[in-house]
Amino acid sequence: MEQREITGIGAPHPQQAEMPFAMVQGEVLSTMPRDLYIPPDALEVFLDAFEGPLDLLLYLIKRQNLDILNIPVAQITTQYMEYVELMKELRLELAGEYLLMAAMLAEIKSRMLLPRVSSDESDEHDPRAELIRRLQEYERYKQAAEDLDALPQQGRDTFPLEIEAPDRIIEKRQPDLSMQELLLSFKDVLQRADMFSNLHIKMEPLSVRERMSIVLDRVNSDTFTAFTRLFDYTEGRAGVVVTFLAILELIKGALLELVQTEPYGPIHVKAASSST
Amino acid sequence: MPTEQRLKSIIEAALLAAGKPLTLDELLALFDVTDLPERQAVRAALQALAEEYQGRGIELLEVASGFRIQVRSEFAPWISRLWAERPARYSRALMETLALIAYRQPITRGEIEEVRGVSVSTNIIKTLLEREWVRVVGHRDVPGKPSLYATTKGFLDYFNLKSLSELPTLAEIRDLDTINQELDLELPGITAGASHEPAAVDSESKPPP
Amino acid sequence: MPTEQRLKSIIEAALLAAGKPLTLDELLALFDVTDLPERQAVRAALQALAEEYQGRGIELLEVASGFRIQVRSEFAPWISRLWAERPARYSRALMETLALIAYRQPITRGEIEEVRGVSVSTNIIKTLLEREWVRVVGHRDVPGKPSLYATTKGFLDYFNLKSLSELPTLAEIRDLDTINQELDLELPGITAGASHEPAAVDSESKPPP
Repeated sequence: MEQREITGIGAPHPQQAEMPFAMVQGEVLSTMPRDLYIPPDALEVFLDAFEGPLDLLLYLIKRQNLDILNIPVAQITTQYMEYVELMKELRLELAGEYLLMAAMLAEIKSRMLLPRVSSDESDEHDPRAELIRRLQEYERYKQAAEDLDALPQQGRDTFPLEIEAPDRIIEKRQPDLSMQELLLSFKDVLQRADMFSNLHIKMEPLSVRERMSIVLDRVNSDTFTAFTRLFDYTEGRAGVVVTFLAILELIKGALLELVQTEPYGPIHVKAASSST
Repeated sequence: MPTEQRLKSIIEAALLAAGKPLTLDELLALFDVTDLPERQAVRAALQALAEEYQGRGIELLEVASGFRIQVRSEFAPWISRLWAERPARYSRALMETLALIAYRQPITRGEIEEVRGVSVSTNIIKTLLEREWVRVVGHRDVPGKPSLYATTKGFLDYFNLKSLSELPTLAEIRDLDTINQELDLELPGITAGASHEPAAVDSESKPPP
Repeated sequence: MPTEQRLKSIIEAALLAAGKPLTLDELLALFDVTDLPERQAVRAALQALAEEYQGRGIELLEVASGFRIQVRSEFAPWISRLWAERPARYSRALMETLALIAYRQPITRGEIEEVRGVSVSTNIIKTLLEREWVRVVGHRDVPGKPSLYATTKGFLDYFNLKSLSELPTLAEIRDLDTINQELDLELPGITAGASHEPAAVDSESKPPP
């Protein structure tokens, strides 16, 4: 996007001839009235076209091809006041904003008519400055609104697409679970258990618990497994100890049966529940 | 990993079937973990599709909420005949309000009114909120705690933008020093060319009935 | 009359945007009378498009109510994921049950109920088994031969643990009032203070297929 600058209003914008501005008693008004005179019936429509006093002022300035930075306040004020008078005459419901602007213009005009003190000329605040600032500020957003409207819009200029996908297989996604949630809920269980019972949960180190599951998984209730095969010597001493503790724990829980047929003979293991 | 052609086919089919823009992550989520393409491959496939659509009636572009395939605007005259209804046109008051929210967000209703010089109707704010182009992002800490408005991703999507930085550049205001220098305090001002055609600007921008 | 390429572009865009099948007449109605293509040319364009879609994710076909572009059924597995339901959340009861299985394995349902003080629904156990986070490793030798549950390798993988010993110890859990914050910082390597066991231990603990 190129940088634009609000300067005066230069050449008039290209006219869109076929777009009637308003219909007044069956008559097409395709341009804004050239002079101040507006058919009274059209005034309401005319004013409707403006987005407020700043918009009306911009129009008055543009109509005369004037530089926004160099508003002939007296002239513009006169025109503006005449519109406001017309509105009053027609007893149109006058928005307060138009009157407020009229007051502001009148004030600027009166101040500019006063003789200036030449000594501090440079310090003197130009009474038009605020008006110019507001006009510029409004004009840039008025322009921005037009630029925005000119962007391609979905449904007006570009169109969304949607085609059929046959055989929608709706897949059920598994919920996620964080370790945090898991531990927090476990903490609650522990607290409840402490509170409600004498059941003091004492636990073996988790490595042993885990190994208990692994050992149980390896043994069978129908056939015996060699005791020595439950150990993996490559794990080293610590691993072997964990396995041994797990086996003792399982025996204590009556989950494993140990069988030795003769002294010093091989020990065999099987899951306890076969003894039915 | 799926082959290049297959990856392109899946992405194309997904974008066409989704009915909404899809992000890169959403596209990746279509694949099984065991068959997951590289992010880079998905990007490349999107690029390749965009190129294939050159010279066709559709285009692939990235908007705020993801990638989208859509009908090119130059084909709007034909495609809009599919629907009897004309697309909604928005009033100047609404567009100016929207522009102020877009360029000056977060902004209160009072601040919008200050710039526009007129009050902003409740209906306009309601419409903008309902269309989900605008949302309340907070409240200014002044008496009355007025709502602060900002634009949404939906706004960007609607105007085919990826981010706010793609908005048309806002015209610059000449600073007051320049103005002061240029101000000719002599009255009356230049009236040369005063009898020009009334600017067409307003006749074009008449609000819709 | 539009050129062949342009005709094809318009028809493609219309079929993709319409959201329903379009008949030949409906396609012709898109054009201005001054620019109306021949019926035969529209047919040819449809034919050409159908051929272009060979080997792609979409297909053009004629159904009872007209012509339609749709996703090829072979791509349904990917495209269906667009509408995959958002995952639900697990109940507290399920999380408590899972935690007890993790910490007190091998454990029966009765033992879980004893600690939790409430009964454990069959559904919870079923869900945990289906998710393959839990498996039956044996049966306790008491009347009814209740199943003994233990966690799987899949459970460890899901939580990025090498072995159960990486879970916080019971004492740590009881002490941690600020478990939230600390876990935020430390997960998944919750090992601060937890006794380390030989790492190789788990390589054997394969979950059942």
